[in-house]
Amino acid sequence: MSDKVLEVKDLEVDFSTLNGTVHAIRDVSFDLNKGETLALVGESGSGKSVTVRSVIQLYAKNAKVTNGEITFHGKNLLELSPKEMDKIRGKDISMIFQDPMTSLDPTMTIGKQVAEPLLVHHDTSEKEAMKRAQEVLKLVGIPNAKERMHNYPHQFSGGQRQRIVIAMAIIDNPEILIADEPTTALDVTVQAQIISLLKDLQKKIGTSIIFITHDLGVVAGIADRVAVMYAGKIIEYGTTDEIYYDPKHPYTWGLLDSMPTLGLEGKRLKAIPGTPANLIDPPKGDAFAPRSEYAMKIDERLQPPFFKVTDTHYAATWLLDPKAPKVTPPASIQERYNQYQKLRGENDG
Amino acid sequence: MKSFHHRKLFSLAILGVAALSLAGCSQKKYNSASAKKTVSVSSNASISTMDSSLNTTLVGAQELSNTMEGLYRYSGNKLEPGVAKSIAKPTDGGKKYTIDLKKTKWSNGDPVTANDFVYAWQRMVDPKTASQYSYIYSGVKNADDIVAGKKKPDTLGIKALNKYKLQVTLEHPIPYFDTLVSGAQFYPLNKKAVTASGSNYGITSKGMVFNGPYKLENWKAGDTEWHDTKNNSYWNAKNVKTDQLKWYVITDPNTGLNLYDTNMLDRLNNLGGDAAHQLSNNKDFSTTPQNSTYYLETNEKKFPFMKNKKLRQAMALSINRDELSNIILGKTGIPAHSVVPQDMSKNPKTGVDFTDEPSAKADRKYTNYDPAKATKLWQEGLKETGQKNVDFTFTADDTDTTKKMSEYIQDTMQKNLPGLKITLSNVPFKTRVQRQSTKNFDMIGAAWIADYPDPTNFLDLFTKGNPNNDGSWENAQYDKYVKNSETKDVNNPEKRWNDMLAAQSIITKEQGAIPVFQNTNAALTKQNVKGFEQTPTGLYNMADVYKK
Amino acid sequence: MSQYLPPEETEFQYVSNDLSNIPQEVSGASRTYFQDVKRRFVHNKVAMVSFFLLILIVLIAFVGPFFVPTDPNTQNVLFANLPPKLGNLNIPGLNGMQTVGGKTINAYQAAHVPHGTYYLFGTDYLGRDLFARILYGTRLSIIVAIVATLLDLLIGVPYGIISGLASERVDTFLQRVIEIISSVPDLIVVILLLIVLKPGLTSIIIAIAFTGWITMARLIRAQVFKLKQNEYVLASETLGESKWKISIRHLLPNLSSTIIIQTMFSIPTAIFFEAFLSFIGIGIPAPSASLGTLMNDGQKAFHFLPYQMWIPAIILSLIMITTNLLGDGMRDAFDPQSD
Amino acid sequence: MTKYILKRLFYLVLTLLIIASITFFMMKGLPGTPYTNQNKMSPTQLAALNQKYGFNKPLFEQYLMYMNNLVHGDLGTSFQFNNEPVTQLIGDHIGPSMQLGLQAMILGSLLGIVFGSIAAIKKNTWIDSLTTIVSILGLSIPSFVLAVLLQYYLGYKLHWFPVALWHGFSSSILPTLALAAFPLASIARYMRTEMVDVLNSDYIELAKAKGDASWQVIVKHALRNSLIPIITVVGPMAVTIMTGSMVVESIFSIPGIGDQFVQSILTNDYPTIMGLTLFYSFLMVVVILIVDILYGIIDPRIRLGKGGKA
Repeated sequence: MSDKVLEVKDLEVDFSTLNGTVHAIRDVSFDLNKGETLALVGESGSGKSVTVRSVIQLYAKNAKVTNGEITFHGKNLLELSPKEMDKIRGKDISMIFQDPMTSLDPTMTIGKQVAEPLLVHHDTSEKEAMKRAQEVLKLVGIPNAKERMHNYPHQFSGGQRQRIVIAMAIIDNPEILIADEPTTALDVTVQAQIISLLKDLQKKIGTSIIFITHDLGVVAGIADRVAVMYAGKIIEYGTTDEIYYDPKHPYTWGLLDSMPTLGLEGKRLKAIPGTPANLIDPPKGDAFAPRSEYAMKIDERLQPPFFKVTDTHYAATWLLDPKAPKVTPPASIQERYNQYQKLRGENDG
Repeated sequence: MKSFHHRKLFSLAILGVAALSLAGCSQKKYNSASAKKTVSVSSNASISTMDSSLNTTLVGAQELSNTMEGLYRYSGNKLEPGVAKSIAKPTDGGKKYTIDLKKTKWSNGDPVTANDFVYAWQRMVDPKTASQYSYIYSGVKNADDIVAGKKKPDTLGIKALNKYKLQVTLEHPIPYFDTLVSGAQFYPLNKKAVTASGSNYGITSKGMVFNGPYKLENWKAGDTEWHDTKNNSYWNAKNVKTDQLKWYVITDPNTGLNLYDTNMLDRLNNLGGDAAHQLSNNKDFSTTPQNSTYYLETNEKKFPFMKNKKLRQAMALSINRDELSNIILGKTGIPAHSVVPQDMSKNPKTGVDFTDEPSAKADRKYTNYDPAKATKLWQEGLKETGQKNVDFTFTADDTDTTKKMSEYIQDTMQKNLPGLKITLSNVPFKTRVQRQSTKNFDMIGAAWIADYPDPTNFLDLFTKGNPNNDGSWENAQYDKYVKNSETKDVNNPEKRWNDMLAAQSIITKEQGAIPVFQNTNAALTKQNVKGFEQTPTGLYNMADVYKK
Repeated sequence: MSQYLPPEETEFQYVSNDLSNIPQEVSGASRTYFQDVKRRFVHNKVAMVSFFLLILIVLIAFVGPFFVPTDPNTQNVLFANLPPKLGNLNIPGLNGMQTVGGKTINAYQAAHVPHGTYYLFGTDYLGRDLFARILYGTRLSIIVAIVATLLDLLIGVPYGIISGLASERVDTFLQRVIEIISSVPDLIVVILLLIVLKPGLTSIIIAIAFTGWITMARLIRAQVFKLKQNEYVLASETLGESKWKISIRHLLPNLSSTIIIQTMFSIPTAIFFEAFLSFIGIGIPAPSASLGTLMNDGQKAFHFLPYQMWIPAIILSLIMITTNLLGDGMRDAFDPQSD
Repeated sequence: MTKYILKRLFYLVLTLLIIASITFFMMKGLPGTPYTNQNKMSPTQLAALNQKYGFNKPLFEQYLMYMNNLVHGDLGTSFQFNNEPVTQLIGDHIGPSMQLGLQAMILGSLLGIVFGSIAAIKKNTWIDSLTTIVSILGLSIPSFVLAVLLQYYLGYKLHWFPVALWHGFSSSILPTLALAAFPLASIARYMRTEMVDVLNSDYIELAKAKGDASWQVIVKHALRNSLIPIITVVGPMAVTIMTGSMVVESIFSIPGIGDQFVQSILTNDYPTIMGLTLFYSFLMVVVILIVDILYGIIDPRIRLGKGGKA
């Protein structure tokens, strides 16, 4: 675990809006290892997008990083000049957006768009860049890449467009690929194709991926580790299995309960009651407490620290405090755990 | 390729800026007025046609006078022989003129012959030509009948006795015949040129030939700039000291002043009241009275109660002509107390001006501002006619000066004549004239510019049945005097004078038409430019204009 | 943070939240759409300044005449073309001095204006008080603009709704009509109408409205098309409500932002048109004044009496600027994405 | 494509015929004839004139005649200028108006695009506010006022440019500036809105994520995408500018078609009024058609129409 490509420490980001300052990211820290896929999971508005956009410093003009460090290759990205940052974007760290329908320039052929990072970052000739673009397009599974390079985005389907965006993101073999809900806008079947494409590519080029989603179901297929965010904070992180089968935070429980899971069909899906916390005036204590049936008095006054579950699994909830009463997770979560144990047993055996 | 797009944009922008700055440097060469022997003059309209038979505008008449020549030509107030050898005296009791012509040439080298006059005159009265000015030939033998289609054009009272001798026969003596034939409608025409151009004659200078002091070149109808070049085949070319006249149509008064001040113009005509007022102390400033009268008429056909003379008198008394002329018109107008303008005709014996004769002076009490009397007469008139409230639409031209004047009249009449409400309708000249001639108006502001400098030219307008008697005012006595002056007493200057004075007195007392002001041309002329003298018909003899 | 107290044992007990009843909305977001619009608008400094400036202009133009005793049409020819003067204060440009024929004179003395008579904006060629005329002129211009804009609404909104809701054939026909009218440049249409109609205030308003409603109709139609896809309209339709009921109950409220914004932009256009027409001499008939006629009069004397054009031009520009900025502000308030 | 253009051409002709018919009957409903001295002319003369202008025929026949001539490109003869065909009148005067219109449009568009782009890029800064104020000023000061001011201050006072008249390119500068204010202002505003939209779009963000420097993002992606919708505005605006030039032409004594239009109104020259109305409409519909076709060529989404799923 020494191969850290990216380290985010104590990140805090504010947005100034008409209604006041929104504390969108409150003290977020995580790291990303070489070749691994880290999933950031949470409801919309939980701060996952802002977090990764802070990494490549592409956020709205009213956003401001008030604290923290983002270390990439020993450099704090937050201290780089815009020019230095331009050199990293698209080359070392690249990004895939949520909606492939809108993330391609409608007036430029896709070949040119895919080749652009090469032209921007290297002295590659246009011809060479186009050749490479063609290869990458083939790699991401665009049929007839040679001809279709000269087509415009609107001539492709949504799934194909996302492949093109991915081609663009990987053409310069980035160390980190940030995928911001890359499958949300796609059909379920296409989703699976894109996920497996990403996995394939990761194997081929060894890039690390930060994968953002609100859909824990997608995570299972791709992520090595998962960080769950709520109200601008990471509230639980661990390996995918740990989060899936032995979650500790009531919010994670809620998330898991609100998602259809294979093997657990027939259970009623439960929505998490209430709405996300108001981040203009964030609660003093545990932001999730007002929506939690496990809320305790302490939650109103103090933010919970991370409690260690295993070496890789931490959760920020007072429920893990030794002083807390013994908690019984909801039956569905219990069942997950049991299922997991069973699976593990089978695997061991 | 990828950056081509923006590079092109930027270079275009740079080009644009460069062009702008370049142009800024090169503007000095357009100071045309500074060129020697070139005189630049403003015009308030473009020329509609150069066909002397069809022209109806003053601008057209001016340009025709610049480029053509009739039997005689006015130089200032003096009538001088043009194509004619001398000013011919009539015979046969004033009904026959035999005129000898100089041997002059058209600009294409053709001689100007008596036949060119015969052709032009016959063409003018030929109904097929449909000249709107053919009525001016009335009095020339058979003219009226030819115009009406009852006789053939070749029966007109004009004959070429030989190549250079012309004979004109009239139906009755015309005392102002000499002035009349100096006008554009009586200019000769080169038949060859006219027929060659067909219906295009007069709408472009191409194909036209000229016998006047200047030639018009490269002109098309509607042009807002035209140049007159000295015509070297003009018989009197040696006395034309200007090589080129440049005419510019300037409709915006400010632009005119700016151009004059930046020496683009040597002469700026038709200054408005405001400008004239401000410039009255300027050494370049001059005003020239025009033989014209601006007067008001009320439609007695539509409103029979306006036959009541008290009402008309009240209207006349409600206008402060001095205030109007001096301030609003900025002295571009002179107060008019009679329909006949001042400084136009002199008593044949004493030389006293027509408007300064004792009777005329005495009659000024009918036009001197007297609000109290106006109110009184108005109320009496209303009572007599049983009217209470009178609503009039006042139709007048939409030029700046007339607009201002009509606003003033509206205000002063409404103020002084209780019960009168005036709505303004300022319309284009053509519309005004049409409303006037179709008698489609309540109250109208009309102007008459002399065709020839004779009181009858004005007095005639208000006789019964005259097509120009827009208000339909009538007075048998008046008609009699006017008629006498034109028939019985036509050859007796003194009697004729008295007839006209008597008529004038009647219409003034009755205010059959309410005179308001006499127009003057307020102009700026550069100190080194000389010779701008107005002729009795409101034109300038540009052959006299030169630059020192 | 300084008062950090470690958690105590007693704090570790459940508070038993009643989760069945917690609101599904964040407290901050519970404002209505229009309250939000208002909030955004009030926060827009430029728009607010414009708003108050415009209110001020309108107030002065409409209430001012009650306090200014001078009649705008009273002529005092002897006092014609006096320059602006404010009391006996010797403020350059407001001291009644004037340069005539190269000499600077006290125009008020020269015209024998009695002491105590001042014309803040000077007088015109008929000695009319320009301040009064500009007051009345501004009022007239605003009235023309507002009435013309109301006509725009009256024609444009129903036209747009009908076109949007009616069958494709009707829509095509209505669109062809619009296409034909908009094939003739606006200015030409207005001028043609003014040639045909009897000149006067009504004609001007009609002429201006004649081209103005088209933009409104187009926008409304486009908006209706968008709204038609919305579920609540579809739902009402399946419930068998008539198209008219639908349009009144559902569409109009949703069209209000489009209507308000477009209205804000129609007013300056109308003011501008009136000024243009009056400037070329086919506008408001004399002696009534509008900003256009005042500028036209002033322009002719600009060489000597520049204030006669400057003042109405500045006022016109002020109205134009404030209405435009206000329109911008409203659009931003209604449609926050564009900001 | 050909089918589309043919269909559009058909509607274009139809539109013009309808406009021609409407203006014909409108003008015929007006009082007034080409003759000023009607009451002084003999019936024979009037008959001759009526025959020349075709007034002796029944209205409907006159209408058919007018339409027939129209189809053959004949707009009749002017009342104001005897015998002058209206087409020739337009031909003689179109030059200066076209030149002014184009120059004003080019200058206005270029500056408008630059201003609008800068405003969008520097959104919510003082530069944005400044360009907003400048563009609203451009929309707020009528061209005729601007013309008077430019002429007086830059021409008369400073002698930088000719005061008026039509003597070569330098004469066109002041009127061009006066006319350019409006397109500059409105294009700047359109451009700002478009550019703000485009800059907020995902593909711009993606371009940034690719490492494009901000100027590259603007030049390569934002400018082109914002310019495409502007094209639809520019065409009709050019025609509007030409019609708006009528007062500017009078002020600068320019022998253009706008000045001619004002003159024909002032002289009740109905054939010229009708002719010019048709001419302006013709320009308008043709420009709109060209813009639509151009739009289809420039915007790949429309050009390749069928393949698109968007």
